[in-house]
Amino acid sequence: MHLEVCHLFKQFKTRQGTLVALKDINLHVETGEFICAVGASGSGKSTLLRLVAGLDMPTAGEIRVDDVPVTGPGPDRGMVFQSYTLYPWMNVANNVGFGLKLRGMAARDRHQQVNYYLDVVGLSHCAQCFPKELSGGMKQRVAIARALASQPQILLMDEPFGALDVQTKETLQQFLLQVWRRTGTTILMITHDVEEAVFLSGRIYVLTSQPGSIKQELSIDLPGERDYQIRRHPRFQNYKDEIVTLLRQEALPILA
Amino acid sequence: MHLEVCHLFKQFKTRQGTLVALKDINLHVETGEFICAVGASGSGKSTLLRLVAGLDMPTAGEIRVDDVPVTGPGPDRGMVFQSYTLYPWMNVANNVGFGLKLRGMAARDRHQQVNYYLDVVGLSHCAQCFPKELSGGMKQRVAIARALASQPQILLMDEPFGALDVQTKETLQQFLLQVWRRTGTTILMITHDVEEAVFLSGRIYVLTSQPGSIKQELSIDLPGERDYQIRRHPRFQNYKDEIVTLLRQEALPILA
Amino acid sequence: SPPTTPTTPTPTPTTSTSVRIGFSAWPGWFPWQVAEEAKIFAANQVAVDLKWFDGYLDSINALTVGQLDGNSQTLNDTLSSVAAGSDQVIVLVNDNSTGNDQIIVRQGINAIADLKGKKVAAEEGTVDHFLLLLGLQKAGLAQKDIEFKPLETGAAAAAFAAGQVDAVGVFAPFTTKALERSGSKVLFSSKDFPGAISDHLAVSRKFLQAHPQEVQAMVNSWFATLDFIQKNQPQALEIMAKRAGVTVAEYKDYDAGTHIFSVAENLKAFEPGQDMTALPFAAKQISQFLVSSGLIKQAPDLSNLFDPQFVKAYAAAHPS
Amino acid sequence: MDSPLSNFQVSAPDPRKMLSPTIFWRIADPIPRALAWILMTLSIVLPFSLWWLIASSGVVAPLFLPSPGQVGGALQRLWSNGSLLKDSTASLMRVLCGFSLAALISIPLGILMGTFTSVRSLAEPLIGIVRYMPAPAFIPLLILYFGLGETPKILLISIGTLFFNTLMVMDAVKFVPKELIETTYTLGGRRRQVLLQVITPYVLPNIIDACRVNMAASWNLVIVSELVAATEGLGRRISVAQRFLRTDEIFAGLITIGLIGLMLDLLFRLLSRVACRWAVE
Amino acid sequence: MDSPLSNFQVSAPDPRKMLSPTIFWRIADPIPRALAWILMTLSIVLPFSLWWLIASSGVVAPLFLPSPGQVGGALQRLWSNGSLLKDSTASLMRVLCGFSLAALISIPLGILMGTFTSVRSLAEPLIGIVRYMPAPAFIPLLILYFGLGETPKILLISIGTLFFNTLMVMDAVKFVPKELIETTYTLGGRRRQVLLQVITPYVLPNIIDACRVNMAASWNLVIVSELVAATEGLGRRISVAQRFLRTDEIFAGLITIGLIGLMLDLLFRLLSRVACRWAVE
Ligand SMILES: Nc1ncnc2c1ncn2[C@@H]1O[C@H](COP(=O)(O)OP(=O)(O)OP(=O)(O)O)[C@@H](O)[C@H]1O
Ligand SMILES: Nc1ncnc2c1ncn2[C@@H]1O[C@H](COP(=O)(O)OP(=O)(O)OP(=O)(O)O)[C@@H](O)[C@H]1O
Ligand SMILES: [Mg+2]
Ligand SMILES: [Mg+2]
Repeated sequence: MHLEVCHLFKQFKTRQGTLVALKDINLHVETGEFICAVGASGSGKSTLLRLVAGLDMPTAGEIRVDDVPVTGPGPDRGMVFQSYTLYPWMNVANNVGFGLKLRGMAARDRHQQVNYYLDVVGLSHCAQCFPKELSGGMKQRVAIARALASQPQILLMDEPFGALDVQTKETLQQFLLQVWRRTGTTILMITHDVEEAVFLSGRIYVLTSQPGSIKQELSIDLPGERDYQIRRHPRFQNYKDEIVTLLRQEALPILA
Repeated sequence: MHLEVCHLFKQFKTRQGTLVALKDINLHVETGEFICAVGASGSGKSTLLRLVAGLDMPTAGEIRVDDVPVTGPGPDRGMVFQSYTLYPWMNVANNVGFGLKLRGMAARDRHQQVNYYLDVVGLSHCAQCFPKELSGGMKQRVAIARALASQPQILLMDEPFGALDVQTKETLQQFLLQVWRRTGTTILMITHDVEEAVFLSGRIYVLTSQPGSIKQELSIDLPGERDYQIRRHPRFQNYKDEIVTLLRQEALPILA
Repeated sequence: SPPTTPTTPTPTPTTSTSVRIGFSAWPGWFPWQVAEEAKIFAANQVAVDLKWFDGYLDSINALTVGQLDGNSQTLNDTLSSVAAGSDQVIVLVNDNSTGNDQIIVRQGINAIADLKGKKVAAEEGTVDHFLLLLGLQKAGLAQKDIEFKPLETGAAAAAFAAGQVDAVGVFAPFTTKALERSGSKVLFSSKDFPGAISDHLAVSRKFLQAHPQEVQAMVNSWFATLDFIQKNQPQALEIMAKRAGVTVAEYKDYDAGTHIFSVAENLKAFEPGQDMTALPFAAKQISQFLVSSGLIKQAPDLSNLFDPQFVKAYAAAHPS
Repeated sequence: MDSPLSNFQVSAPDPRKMLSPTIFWRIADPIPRALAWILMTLSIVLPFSLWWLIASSGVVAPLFLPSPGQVGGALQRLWSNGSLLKDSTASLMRVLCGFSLAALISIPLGILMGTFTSVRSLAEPLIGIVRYMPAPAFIPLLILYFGLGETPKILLISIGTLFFNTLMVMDAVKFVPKELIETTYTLGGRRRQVLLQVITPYVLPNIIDACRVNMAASWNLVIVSELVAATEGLGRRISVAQRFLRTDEIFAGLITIGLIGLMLDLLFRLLSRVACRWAVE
Repeated sequence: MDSPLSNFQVSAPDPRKMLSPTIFWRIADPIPRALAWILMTLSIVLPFSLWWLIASSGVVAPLFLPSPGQVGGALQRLWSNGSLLKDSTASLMRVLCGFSLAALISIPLGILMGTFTSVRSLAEPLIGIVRYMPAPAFIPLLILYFGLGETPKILLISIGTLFFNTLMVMDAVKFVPKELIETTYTLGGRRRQVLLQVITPYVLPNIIDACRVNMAASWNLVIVSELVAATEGLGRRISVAQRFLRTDEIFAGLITIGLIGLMLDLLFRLLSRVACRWAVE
């Protein structure tokens, strides 16, 4: 798998005129990587991810997955939104298996695969629950299992933990790392939480605000296992500070 | 001002039976203090704040403000919710002055006071904007100005920055400290963000989960001005770790 | 010779109450419109609030519930209302239907007996329903022998014209519409049952007792109007045709089908007799019919239904 | 820091001036169940008593306002001679058929209009004009084209509900989260699958609710529709009763319709609860 | 870590199998403005052409389906003799009065029912039964109590819209965020102030929308109401035309009502946009 974004531009027509959301974005993701893009609110993170997912079309530039240009959404690029977006009328198992059903897999074959991914996210005991019976963290785990069950080439995540409380968020971050290691999925995630980005990813793209463009690319090199303790590691703190300083220059207008 | 919560219990009747949300809560807040209560999701934080605000009635126990028992909501206890809750049909100035209008203050007198608080929150230039034109951070500043304009004895805040992105959140935290110092308002805030609690408050109550009760009370003693740098201070980190460890014991069931 | 402006020499005090009179689409009642437009009510010193009803049914209801003081309606409707508990008095005969109520059939139906098993539409409980049943009875049939389709008169005519029913019972001017169906013809009409369908001015007893002068003035106006129409044919015809929503030529066709009663005919109709031309006899027959067909539960009290005093007073004042 | 607050005229609010507790006037809060039941009973008992009082006071003639006793008598009479059951069944069937037909068209149409802006553009202007046209005006045309049987009656009821229902279903589709649809795309869903397997089940609770509401609109046409050559039906019963001023039967018919309606309403609520257990209330 | 994924039968999805782009079948996405305008024009032009085609083909007798030309002629005739304007004004006034009366009752009642569970408990069971009762059935009672003037006609239209509108307004109140109400309490607001100064303005956009929708329901009663001793009005024009099978005038009346309705609809939308600029669309 090889995702490449080349000279990507995206403009929106609004009542106030044309808004340049993304300007000359270049990035790439390789098989098995865990990449984060961080940026302030309104820097075009979601727009970028939507373009990669094929949910929207770029104004200029190209996105290629294994050298095939992206022309629309497809199951090779799974997506997890912040807002969970489970199908409320399906139980957890059916939610997880829905992608397979859409592509015509027989119920019996689905069953096996669904169970595997329910096990991966630790929700086997909730297979029959409806989404409304789950907490936010559980919902997001179902959404992740559902995306993984389709075996995408790359998993796109748009601030997946943004709506969770701090404790749940940290638990899920660790959980996501586990899943990543266990399944070997390639992940491109966007977030405004710098700590999250540093904690999770091997490489980070920092975006500028309005228009969004890539300000800097950093490789995160941390020693040992990534667990809770790593956050107190000076190198972790340094990475965080570096990115925060970069973003601070962008975030200032908020208080203007 | 002296807020005192004594042996407070709160139960809810649900379909599954009686749910004990709060169990024997005792706490107090003195004039000019900035107090945080932290707890995992579902630990009854909001319930506690609603009881103090008089929006709900305790099952047992008492809440007293200056030795007067709380029997209902009143302008002496201002409230800021996570969801902004601005009046969408009023411009910013009218939102800020609405509490004064409700209590019969003449438009001319209101004007002066509204301007002062708009200045405090740095939104004088937006006086005529409608809420829908504001970003999340700006909305929350309006909500704070509105609560302050009524000159409450104590300001109650329920995860006021929970819906904001990390950058805006940090900016607003510093801003809130500024406002607190400038106006001398007493603040009782609840949050699940330990870092936020340590950064802002002079004293912290840590709540257990289900039923919510007070697990520990900590005084936060940090040197110098509280600004961005303080977060890297070892004592800050220690406070944070201590509370996180306390909460971790509570948060575990989430992954069960 | 009578004066050109129709007034009555009967000394009538100027009335203060305005009389609320209702009428609807029937050739025998269009003269009311002439009375109003030619200011004949004013000449007879009575203030009349003349109300036109698109739906005849509503005019009957309006009188019953006291929203009208008087209404032009058929005998069997008056009987139905009285049977339901409304206290009404018949003070004037407007006309008799002498052919304007018709049972119209499609091609291929040539005798009443042919109606057996056919779809026949009429407005339930109206004179045309009555006429239909009279016809059936004559041929030894009853309603159960046909497929009766209860429809509002206008809709019934339309349904027949559109070929949805085999026969229809309607009154003019809807007969014109029904006969537009090619091959259709009149099987029988009110002409075949003289006196069976008579139309009157019925007023509420309460109003009559409180305002006898006004009732008298109404009766006087009616006859004055008839005189006016006679003398100003073209003008009157135009007014009536416009009210009916048809052309003057079409309107003239209705003339033969409705016989407007003169003073003398009025006087005679109020007398007791042994055939349908006598109102008291006809009333008895019709109420029996209404009871036997289940439309009313109990025959109304007929003893106080007719009050010829106003017609008599007019006749006395106008010996011709 | 700069201007001390004491500059302002507002005296510190008196903490004693709290909002006093209340039970009856609670805003957006449930009231005790017992009170709710008492009030709901009153809701029926009060107007009934008022009616009974006025009727028995004799202020209004029984011809105009029959007493509850008389109406009860009429109900019993109509019941014992079987016509109440026959009429109710006839009207109910008509309304159900007419409404089902309307639902059969309006639900797919509404979903399509809500889903595709193109279909919406194509259908909305026409519907916007036609829905203002009074259904009773279509009677002559319906008779012309469909005769005097059940068809025109059923069609009339359909026309009267069709457009409303379409627009309500269309509005419901607007609330399907866009991200749910997009998630389906990224799971490999085609547009057709999104339409049938995502949007349609999502709006099911709203559809049931729209149907519940519009069922009442159908009943509003039962009188007018049964003017078309009906020989039985509650609407016809009422219009014949009007004709012969049997006020007691008018009332009996109205009450029967009201009760049937209430039952249908409860059935729809039940259906919604059973079929949409998953829905967050 | 344990089970390798290659165990499963699903071959890795073919990246080429992407959802193909589309313009017409875009789900929950706007379509180009030009296309929208074309479709909206088609929406009117297409049925019109179809009508014109069928009418001029002679398949259907003009009695059943007048040609657009004949209807245009009827419109022109009615316009030039002034009756179209007179009828339209009369009906419009009736509908507006009737609807305003219904709004005057239903808006406050709906707000109260939405706000206070107690008021809701008190009113809902009764409304639940009464709203199923067909408005036309009330005609005899209305004549009885209010005579033959404009009053019963206006009241009939009111009755037909009242309950629907009440329930829609009530539903709108449910969407007022509870925290907005509670914030008002903590600012010192009394319940009365919450009702008048918070809940009422908040639901204003929904009220305008409910009124817009229910205005159409009012027009549905214009024919029935004008059966009550009306001398002018579009409904009366249509019923007279029905009796005499003047299909061209029926169509002319229907089209006039449709166009007036469309204009009212647009006016309400404009009102909503002007009065509720603050509302998030
Ligand atoms: N469909 C659209 N039409 C017009 N403008 C849009 C659209 N989508 C996004 N924008 C604008 O593009 C810019 C980038 O938006 P985007 O949602 O990508 O930001 P983001 O980085 O995801 O922000 P957040 O952290 O708040 O989610 C914003 O200014 C936004 O207003
Ligand atoms: N009105 C209510 N009826 C029934 N149960 C309630 C009610 N309000 C709260 N609860 C329950 O009380 C417990 C505490 O809820 P509360 O909202 O106070 O938690 P919280 O600490 O604010 O959580 P969060 O961080 O998610 O906001 C939860 O289990 C919740 O389900
Ligand atoms: Mg985003
Ligand atoms: Mg909370």
